[in-house]
Amino acid sequence: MNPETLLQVQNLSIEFGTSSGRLRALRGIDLEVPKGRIMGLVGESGCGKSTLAYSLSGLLAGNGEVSGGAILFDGADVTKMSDKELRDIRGRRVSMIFQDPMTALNPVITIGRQMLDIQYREPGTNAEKRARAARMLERVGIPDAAAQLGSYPHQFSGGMRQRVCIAMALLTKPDLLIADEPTTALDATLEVQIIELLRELQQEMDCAIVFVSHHLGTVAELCDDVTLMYAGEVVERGSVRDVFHNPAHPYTQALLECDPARMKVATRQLPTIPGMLPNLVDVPQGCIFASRCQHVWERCRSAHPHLSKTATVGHRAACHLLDAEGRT
Amino acid sequence: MSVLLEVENLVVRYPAMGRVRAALRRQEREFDAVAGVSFSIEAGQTLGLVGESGSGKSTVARTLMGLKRAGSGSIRFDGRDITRAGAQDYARLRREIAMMWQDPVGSLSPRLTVGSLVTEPLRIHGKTADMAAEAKRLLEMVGLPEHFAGRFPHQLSGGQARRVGVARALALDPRLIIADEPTAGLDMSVQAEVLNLLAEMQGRLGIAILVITHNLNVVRHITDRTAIMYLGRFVETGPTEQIFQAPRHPYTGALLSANPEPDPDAARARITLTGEMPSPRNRPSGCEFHGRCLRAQPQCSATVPEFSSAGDQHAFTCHFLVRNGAG
Amino acid sequence: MVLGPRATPELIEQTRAAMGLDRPFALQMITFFGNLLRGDMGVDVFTGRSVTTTVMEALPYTLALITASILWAAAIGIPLGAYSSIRRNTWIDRVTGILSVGTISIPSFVMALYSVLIFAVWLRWLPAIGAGEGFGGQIVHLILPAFAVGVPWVGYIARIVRASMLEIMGESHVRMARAFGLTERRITRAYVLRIAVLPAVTLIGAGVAHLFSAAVFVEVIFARPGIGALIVSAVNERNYTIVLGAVLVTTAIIVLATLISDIIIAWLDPRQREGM
Amino acid sequence: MGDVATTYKQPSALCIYARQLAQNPMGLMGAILVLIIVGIAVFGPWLAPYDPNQIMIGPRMGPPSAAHWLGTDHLGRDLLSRVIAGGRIAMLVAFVTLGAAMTVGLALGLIAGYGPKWLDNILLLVFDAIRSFPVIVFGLAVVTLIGPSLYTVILVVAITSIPIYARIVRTQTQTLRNAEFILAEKAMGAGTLRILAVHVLPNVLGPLLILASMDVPMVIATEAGLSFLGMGVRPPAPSWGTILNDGYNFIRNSPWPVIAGSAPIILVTIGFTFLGEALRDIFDPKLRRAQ
Repeated sequence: MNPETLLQVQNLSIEFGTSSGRLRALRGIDLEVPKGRIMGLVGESGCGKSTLAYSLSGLLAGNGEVSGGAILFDGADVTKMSDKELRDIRGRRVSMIFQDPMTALNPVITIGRQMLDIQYREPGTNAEKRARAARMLERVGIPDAAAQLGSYPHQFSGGMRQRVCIAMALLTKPDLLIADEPTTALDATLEVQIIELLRELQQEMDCAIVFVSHHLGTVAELCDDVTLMYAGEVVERGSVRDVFHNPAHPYTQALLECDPARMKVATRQLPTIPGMLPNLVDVPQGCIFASRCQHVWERCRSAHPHLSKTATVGHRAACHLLDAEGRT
Repeated sequence: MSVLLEVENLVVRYPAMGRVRAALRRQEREFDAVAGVSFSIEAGQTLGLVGESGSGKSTVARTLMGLKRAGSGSIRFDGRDITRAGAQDYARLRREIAMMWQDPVGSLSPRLTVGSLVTEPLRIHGKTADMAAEAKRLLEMVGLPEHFAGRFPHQLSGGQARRVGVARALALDPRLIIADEPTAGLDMSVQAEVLNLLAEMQGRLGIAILVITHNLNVVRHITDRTAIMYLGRFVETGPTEQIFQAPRHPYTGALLSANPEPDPDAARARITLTGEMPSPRNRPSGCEFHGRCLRAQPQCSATVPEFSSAGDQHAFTCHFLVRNGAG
Repeated sequence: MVLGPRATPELIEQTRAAMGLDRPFALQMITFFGNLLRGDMGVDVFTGRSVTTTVMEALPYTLALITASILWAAAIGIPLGAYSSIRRNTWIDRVTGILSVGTISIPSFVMALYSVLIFAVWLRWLPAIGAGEGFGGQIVHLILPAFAVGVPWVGYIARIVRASMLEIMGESHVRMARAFGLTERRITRAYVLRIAVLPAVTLIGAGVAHLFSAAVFVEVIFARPGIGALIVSAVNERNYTIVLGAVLVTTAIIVLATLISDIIIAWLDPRQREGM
Repeated sequence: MGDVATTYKQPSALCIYARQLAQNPMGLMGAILVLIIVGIAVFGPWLAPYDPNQIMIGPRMGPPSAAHWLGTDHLGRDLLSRVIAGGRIAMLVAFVTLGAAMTVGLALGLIAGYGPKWLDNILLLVFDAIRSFPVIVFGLAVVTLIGPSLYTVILVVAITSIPIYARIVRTQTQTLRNAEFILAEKAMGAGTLRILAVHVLPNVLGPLLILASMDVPMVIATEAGLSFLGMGVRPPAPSWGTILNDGYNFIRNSPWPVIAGSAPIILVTIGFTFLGEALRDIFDPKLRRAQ
């Protein structure tokens, strides 16, 4: 493994037990996050991006189960860790920010107490820890931070709460920050502020970020690398520039075309992706995108494509069209 | 073309606290959620109303539908003043104005089938028709297969439920559709489908549409004119294309830059506004945007800006003639 | 009437005057509520004692019974509910579930009758009659009645605590606490239980009325003095003043209990403090 | 839309619910118990071996025997026959009072939840005042005024139950009132009556019926309780409460009358509670917290 690699997911599969059978939410996920880089995890609802994000710190829902593969965090497999080992990395080396800041903080405990609690393994007196918490709050832009330690979450607005969550997540200077759609619940003008803040703090602390989002524009703006997911599989990954300039997978191409922000001229007929997500209990054979793909050919229906190299280094896509033999 | 809907100086108030508390604190009991907006829609035209949460945009919709009383100002539909219309007038009006609600699934009565849902307006207004045939016709119009008539709302995806909402809105051949966040909660590819459907209906049936949204991208391709709302007032109105090409108000500029195109090399000039939208219960002095504006001058906190014209029905409220929103 | 069929007209007249019944009805009511404000609920015509004294003598017995019942029920119900929510779907959770559903709606008088039958008649472990002499005696005499009143509440409390624990465990702030590596023990005790007991406090506050109902039966069955026993004997004797006085005191206690539960909730939940 | 073809045939809803009930052991047990108890109450006169008030020649306070399955009471009456006759009274009280309380509660709850705010405030105050008062103490107060009888019991239980249903209907109605689909109906011009009947009622009725089924034991307990105190059904008419009262006076002589009087109460309680719980889980898992 490359010493610069912080997180490596190898052939990861996750299943959920549901009343209609085992839902194969993630299948054969491969990805890599180098130290100090920001990776965007992008896809539409139901693609499994949040499941993947939660599994990175071992936080799967009760009915979820890793059915294969490994998540190597700094060389250690997260999927095989005991509860104690998981706790040791959570909040110290891996932190999370959640989608809805309104519910992410405990409503009956003061901000200060919650920030003190997460430092329970750190050295120092309570007074030092409180001071550290106050400094961090100030850093994320909470006015009058020291006094706000005694406030309860409901006394803050949504944008301020998300700032508090970011302060908590970065308080212990983690190596990896997992941000699950941290701006989706916020208004556009507040989203910009949060993105800006994340970028500044990332540069200051030099941590890696896995940034989950469905918003292509935000990912293009913030991230270095991007991984695109569709129906539980990685369809394309690479640097943001390569992927967004030269999308190799038909799904990525279609998704980029759908984004109204990309269109310079007003049109009455926006491009769409016809069809529906496949059933993940009874996963179809062949390429997962075959039923909605414009370039589908016979091999797509029978053989499952692997992540193939493109013309650029580090840019890969799971499409038969990229396969040298297939292109004849 | 004739003016279909004309709103003048509309004010809508909400109670902020109980009567007793207001008396004790000697404060105003009510605040203006909508503080004097004027606009008009011509027959077959589309208007976009854009603002963030708390801007009062949904309150405008509810007032137009008669679900909320106007505090002052006037609303005229097809030449008739409906500001204080009684139940009788509204019964007639509701055949001509249809509404699409924000929550695609939640706005459908959970125990009715899709077939009954789309024909519900016919039943409410006592139309006698072959309901099954009507359901089939309406579903076909929005591109849903006939057998969907037997399904219940919870068996639909967001996009399908949205289509049912459109079908229901079309049931009585309305002249105006008010669409509140028509793309909320939908994925990008589905959003485009819904917008295409709305554009098609407007083009084919000549229905006027008022689109209410927080996302400027939504209005760009389907509206003729756009109004930007901040704190219950319009800060900029004009032809949609002009607003996109040459935004005049700094807030419009910030909103435009908040939907960046997915290109890492495109100009990263996102305008970062400081702070959050103030509460309409406690309005700032002067230009109400001055606390967050990057170009604010001493004058801004003192004087209320009037509407300045930028030609061709393009108007904005800023003391400065901003050439480009990005400054 | 109160005096029975053999009362002479003069006697009736005298009694009516003493009770103030010869005055107009509106005046009677005004006098009654006026006196009530001063803590005077009139005179018991049977014994000639002040109603306030009679009711206030009975009240401590009932309060002791209700407090003891709810305290032991909460002391067992809250940990039981919390434990079975953590050990969800294990045998202990299932047993707790069945027992709480089973005991919740068994009427208190059935529970009381069986406690008498088993512990006093068959096993002869505990006394079943009266309130006991001296502190120790009173405690011993309180055990069976408090058991009978409290048993359904163990089930009530355990159930509601379990349900709200499970709901809160699924909330996003708990996931966040886990994501920060807090121990499960700390999460359940400091982060979850504190919110999960809120509905239980509301339940108990609103349930004081039910506790009074249960106390009526238990006091009759165990021949304990108390408000409940007082009301039943007063109803049998058609002693309206006592019934009215006891009912008023009961109402006051219930209002007080609601107030106390509101204060406890405000203390536990900062979101509730705002509105107060 | 019966004439519109569906792509696949779905099993009927009732069928699914029945199967779910059968898979829930506690629910199944409850359903069987309820069926047996209701059956006995309905066919009581044909099932009872003796006249419930007939005094037997033979032992008083006798233990169970071949002739008297549950034994005899202090007057030598057959306890089984009295328990069966008491069951008829209990079921009668339960169905009459719950029917009345539900109807009135539904109407008041809809008014409070959908009507003007001031009316809601007044009704809520009345509901809460009644609800916060001990049922038995209220019952005793009513008995002092109008005297003990079966009708007093029905009146007391109905009055004290109405606020429970009214409040639940009110809360549900109020949530629905602000739901988008109701606003949508209003915007389409639907009248208040249509909204209440077509859109609110079907969403309120289910939880109400389930709660009512869980309240049957409460009603029966109140009837038995008042009768136990001598304030309900008048002797010699048999009620489970009067059987218990008779038995309590002689509890040191024989446990059988107490056991005979309480066993049906316990069985009814368990039956209806388990059934109600299971129904609630099947129809509306969200309701679990409302209680």
